[in-house]
Amino acid sequence: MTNTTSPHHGKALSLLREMLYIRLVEETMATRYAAQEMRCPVHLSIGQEAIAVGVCQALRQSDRVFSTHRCHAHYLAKGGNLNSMLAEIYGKDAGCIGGRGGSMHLTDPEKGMIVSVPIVSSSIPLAVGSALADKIDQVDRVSVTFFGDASVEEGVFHESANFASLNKLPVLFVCENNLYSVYTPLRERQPARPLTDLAKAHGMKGIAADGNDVDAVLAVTQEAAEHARSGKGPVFLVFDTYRWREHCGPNFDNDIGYRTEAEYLDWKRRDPVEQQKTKLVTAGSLNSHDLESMKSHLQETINNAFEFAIAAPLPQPSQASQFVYA
Amino acid sequence: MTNTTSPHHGKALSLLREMLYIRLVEETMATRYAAQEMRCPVHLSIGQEAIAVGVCQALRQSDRVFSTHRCHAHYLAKGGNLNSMLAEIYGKDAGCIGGRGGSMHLTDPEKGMIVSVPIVSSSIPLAVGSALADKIDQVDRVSVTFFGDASVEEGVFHESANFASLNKLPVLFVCENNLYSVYTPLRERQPARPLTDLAKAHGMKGIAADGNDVDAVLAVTQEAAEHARSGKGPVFLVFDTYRWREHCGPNFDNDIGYRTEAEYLDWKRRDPVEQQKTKLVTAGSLNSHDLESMKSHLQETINNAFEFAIAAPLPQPSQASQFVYA
Amino acid sequence: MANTRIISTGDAIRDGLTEIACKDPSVIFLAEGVADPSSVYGTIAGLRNHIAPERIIEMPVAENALTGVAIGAAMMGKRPVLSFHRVEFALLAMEQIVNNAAKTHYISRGRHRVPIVIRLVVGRGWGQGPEHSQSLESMFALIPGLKVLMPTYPKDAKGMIISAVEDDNPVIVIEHRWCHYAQGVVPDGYFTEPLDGPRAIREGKDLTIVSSSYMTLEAMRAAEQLEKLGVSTTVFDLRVARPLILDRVFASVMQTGRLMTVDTGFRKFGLGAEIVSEVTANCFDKLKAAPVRIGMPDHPTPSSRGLVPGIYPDAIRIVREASAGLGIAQNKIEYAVAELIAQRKGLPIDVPDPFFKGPF
Amino acid sequence: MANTRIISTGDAIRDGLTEIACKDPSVIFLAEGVADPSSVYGTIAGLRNHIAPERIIEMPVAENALTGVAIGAAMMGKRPVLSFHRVEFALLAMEQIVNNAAKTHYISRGRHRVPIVIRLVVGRGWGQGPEHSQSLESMFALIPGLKVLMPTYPKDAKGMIISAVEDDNPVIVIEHRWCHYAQGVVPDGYFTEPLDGPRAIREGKDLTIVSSSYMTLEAMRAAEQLEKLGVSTTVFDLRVARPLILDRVFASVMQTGRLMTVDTGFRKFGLGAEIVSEVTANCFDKLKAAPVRIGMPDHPTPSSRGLVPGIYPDAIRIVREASAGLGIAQNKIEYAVAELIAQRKGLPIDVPDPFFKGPF
Ligand SMILES: Cc1ncc(C[n+]2csc(CCOP(=O)(O)OP(=O)(O)O)c2C)c(N)n1
Ligand SMILES: Cc1ncc(C[n+]2csc(CCOP(=O)(O)OP(=O)(O)O)c2C)c(N)n1
Ligand SMILES: [Mg+2]
Ligand SMILES: [Mg+2]
Repeated sequence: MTNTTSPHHGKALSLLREMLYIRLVEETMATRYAAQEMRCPVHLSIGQEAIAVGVCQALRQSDRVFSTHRCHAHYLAKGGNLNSMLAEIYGKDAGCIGGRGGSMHLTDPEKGMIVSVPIVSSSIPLAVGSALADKIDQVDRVSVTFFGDASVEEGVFHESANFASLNKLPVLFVCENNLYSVYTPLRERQPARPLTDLAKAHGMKGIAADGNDVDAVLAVTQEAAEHARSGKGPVFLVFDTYRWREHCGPNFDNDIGYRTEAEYLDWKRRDPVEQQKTKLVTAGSLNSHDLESMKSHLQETINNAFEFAIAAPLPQPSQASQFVYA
Repeated sequence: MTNTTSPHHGKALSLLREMLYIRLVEETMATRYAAQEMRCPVHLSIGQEAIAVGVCQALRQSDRVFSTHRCHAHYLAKGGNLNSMLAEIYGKDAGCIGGRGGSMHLTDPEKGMIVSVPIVSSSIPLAVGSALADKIDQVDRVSVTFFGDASVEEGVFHESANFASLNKLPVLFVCENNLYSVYTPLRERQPARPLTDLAKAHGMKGIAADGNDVDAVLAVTQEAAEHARSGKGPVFLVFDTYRWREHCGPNFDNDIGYRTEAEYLDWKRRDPVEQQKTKLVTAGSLNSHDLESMKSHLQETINNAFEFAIAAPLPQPSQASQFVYA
Repeated sequence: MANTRIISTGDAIRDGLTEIACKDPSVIFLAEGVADPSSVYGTIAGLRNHIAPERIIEMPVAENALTGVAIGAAMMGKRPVLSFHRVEFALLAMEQIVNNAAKTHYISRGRHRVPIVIRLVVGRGWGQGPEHSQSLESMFALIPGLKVLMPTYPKDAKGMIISAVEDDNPVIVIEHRWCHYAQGVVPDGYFTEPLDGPRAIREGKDLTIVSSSYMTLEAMRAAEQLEKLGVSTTVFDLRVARPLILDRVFASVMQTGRLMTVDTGFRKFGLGAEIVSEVTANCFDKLKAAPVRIGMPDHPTPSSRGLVPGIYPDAIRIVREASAGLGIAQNKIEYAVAELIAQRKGLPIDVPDPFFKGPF
Repeated sequence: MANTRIISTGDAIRDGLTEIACKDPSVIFLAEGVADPSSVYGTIAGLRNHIAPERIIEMPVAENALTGVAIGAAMMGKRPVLSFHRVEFALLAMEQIVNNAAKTHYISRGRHRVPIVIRLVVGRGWGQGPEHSQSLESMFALIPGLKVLMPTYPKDAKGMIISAVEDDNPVIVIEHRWCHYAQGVVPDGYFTEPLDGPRAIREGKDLTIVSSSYMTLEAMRAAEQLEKLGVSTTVFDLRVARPLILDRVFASVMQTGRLMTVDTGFRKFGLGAEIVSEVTANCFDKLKAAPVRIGMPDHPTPSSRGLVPGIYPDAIRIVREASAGLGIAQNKIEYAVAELIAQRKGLPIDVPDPFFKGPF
């Protein structure tokens, strides 16, 4: 991300900055989406930032991340280039994949953001395959697959988990449980039982933690990454959290009836960004002036990136037939 | 099966007779397979009979069974017609489906043997769909899906289990754990953990029992069927057992190296048929003369069925294009 | 006669499904978000006001098993309607579709039936990208035992969806998202349309076009312009890709001597390949020129509006390719093209056309 | 020049895989029973004697995930060879194949490559029945980004499988079980065959046949008899169904004016449909008759030997259909057919033919 970090800043501050950064990027997207220039579906992570940030901060740059339709936060947290991301979403040639995929396909291989796949659970086995390659080559890298609570309903999750566990592959299965699949609550899709029981079924270590507490996410991911890296096998991480806005698109949708304003407000009170802010302020390591300057710094970078993306040229139609075969 | 049962025979005796019947049918098949008249793959259940018999004896005729490539025992235990089965395997017009499927597709809908599907795990969701139909219609029927230990590796098993559990459907998931998938032992395909943990992952009742003890199988299936029938949801049953002969075909194959003769002999000592025999003899409810007469009765029926199948005419090629569309 | 209203194909499908659901209590519905505020683009909205809630079943994100569940229920007497938001999601369920749905009637020597309807929606526009835009009808049309429908117009769609549910076979219904917006006059109440193959929706003597789904709308626009160029065109709306019954197409090509097929899916190995081969086999002596196929190019469909021009076949392409072999003056062709461009009123490439409106 | 031996196509594939495995340490193998006593009909037997055991990976019965695992490993630099015992099992993996394998190179704008080989075996004979006998090559040929190979002869199969592993794209290799038995002269050691499309394996001037996989063996038998009837036939072994490069076929049909396609899969929507359409488009003026397609009939394949006569295309059918349009006396045709029947020496219909032997 932005290179404003000076060495004396603590981990806690950098966690806050990362989350704030992602928050501001997506809120700016939400504001600008109505201009109809980002002409692709967008799945925002607002409210869920602690998971992307906590997990990625526990990783090395050489570790690999595999994501889903809801990939903005993972991309940014793993160090993905913001200009390339926004240009991609604006359908521009300068996009990370030249406008071929749009918002659901963000990729920055150099930063270890290997691929995002918008078919539910489809990228899970890819992460396992990456880990298999590393295990064969005896590289001590960790491969991380992010997915939502609905993804564990797909058989391919189980098939992947079984294989990863059997072969003790260095994979972290990171389940962001935001309680919904589109408009359908978890209780209408899965029987009641702890999600970590899924790990047990596959003989795998499973850990649940508060997905809105970035410190908690960081801590358990460090433990899990250490476990996986040292050859003890994969870990299944469950983080409860909440998506603030609509499943796909920039708006709030608590009015349409599938969930309540009260539920939303309850989760909003546990805003991962605010919580981290409060922690830092209480500890005396952040004052409101620093915070404002951090914010405006970030917002400036972000605004510049939007201007870049908007000004960037569209790709040429002739490019559409390239790269079908290697 | 054969109608030689007189009312004073006890359940224990009828369990023995059923197992013996299946054993003798398949041993006769094994003997006759070399004649190259049964021109289709055959997957014998010799050594595993207690599960088919114990489960089916706990069911009503109106309950429904869904099976796999290894379906002979299920078909017979559910009351499927022997003549139709053998004619099917001999590829004859009188076969239960006129020679269209062969040994891996046995069907006798009137007896509740709904379908056998040779794609691993493919019939599991069909049983769940049957149970869904019954739940909608408020019929107190149980649908049973038999499958092997490898089937739980397929994602569709998990997807089916999740849905059945969520909707508390009256399904029995019956896992016949014979420790192998073709030549591959369980430990090379799945991590070590109790198979019943798979049930927990889906918030489902799970029970394990000795798959070579027909009384045990019967008892837990009765409990499970009662549970499912009364609307409490599906049950996952795990029965450990052992296939005596090769995966596909009539021969023994302990010499080819994927498993040991010692392992086989160990399981053979726990022959489900012999165990039941011993129980009855010890209890004084069976003597060797009755046993011999039971055997020869059964063998006679079986021989007649083979003669029927061998003598029956092949179907006409013109039939091959029928029943593509209803 | 029944009252009629002008509604969209999407609403017509919803009305059709509601009619048959009310008529036949064995009809059940399964979908992700089956009763949510969107209800599969509104195409299964409001069912709760008509039928018992047990018949409206939420499906976890588990396409393979839920297809199998629907097949199992169908074998046992239900008539499940399964709706997927995208064709792509059905790729997870191919084993159930190709084996259990398509073959159970056959293998069981007619003892079982699988009266299931599987609705698959083709995405287009607004940057759907390579994995939310595929139109894979020839994958399903390949499989004996399946029926494959591609409804286009509202009235036909309503009647066809009712017929699909009443059909005792597994029926794949491929609905193009942009057809959902097409408007037309639709009778109220219950009625069926036969699943009997291509229907001529315009008659002409110089050229036969067989187009399917959304491409029929483009073909009809093209036919109007071609008329002005002196080319009188028969347009068949394919409607049914399997079983593929082409007798009427043969009869037409016997007269026109010219065939063009226009697919929503890939040109290569698309529906057009089978149609062209059959027409060539049956009308060889009457063919004045080699049949022409139009379809999606041989690569995935990218997301950016900068990349898609030229990818999706449209009326302009149809006019150009159709007039190529007929010796029409280039300036006339350009005039027709200009008119087609004008009809779009400067609308971006990635949203449905305004010509969708108006009764058919 | 390298030494040669007469071996079967199955053994040639094993030898090819062993060669490339020894040469390139990034090659890894995944299969159900990858190192069991059978090792996918012996086609990957004995690898343990050549390469490290970590590169030979047992796969649980979980085709979808394991395909994805192989794709992920391929993206990260491995060259996985995934073997399925039947084409049908890949139906469970269609989502991974159609999306992640076929499109990742494209979507990533060339940043990722997916050099994976997926081997699928077509079953036939001994009552395989409807779900162990499907030859679904056109399902894969439909998808841009995939390559689809159908090797027939031992030498070609060895060279092609090596080329497939070395190719940087996802390659589907459809192997017919009966081709595994075909014998021929094969050079020892490492060599490659280009993946460049149909190859003429017999030249003639009256008729062009394009056949694939096992059907090429039947086509060659037919061509011999046709020669005796005065019909000189070019036979192309298709070899590569995608990318489908037909220039050589066009050139041949330009001379012969007649085309016949013979598929191992379904006739309807089969490879033949695309080939016929393209040939018609490119050779229209030279065609003397409508191209003829032969393939499996439009229904599932039953198990019983009583039901299959007439279902599988064979040399007899090819001779009959080829001579139909050529005014050959019926008694001559019957003589050729009788000779073909005699060649089978009364062998049952459900086991491979004796003509498999002999160097090609
Ligand atoms: C195989 C498949 N089925 C359905 C969809 C449609 N879909 C897109 S996102 C989504 C919800 C996924 O929910 P979850 O995994 O919890 O992720 P979240 O959106 O909550 O982050 C669904 C059903 C899809 N993309 N892929
Ligand atoms: C989807 C699929 N993959 C692979 C196969 C090949 N196959 C047939 S039986 C079998 C073994 C299944 O093992 P298990 O479920 O334990 O049943 P068992 O044969 O031991 O009774 C396999 C892998 C298949 N039929 N279907
Ligand atoms: Mg969610
Ligand atoms: Mg087993």
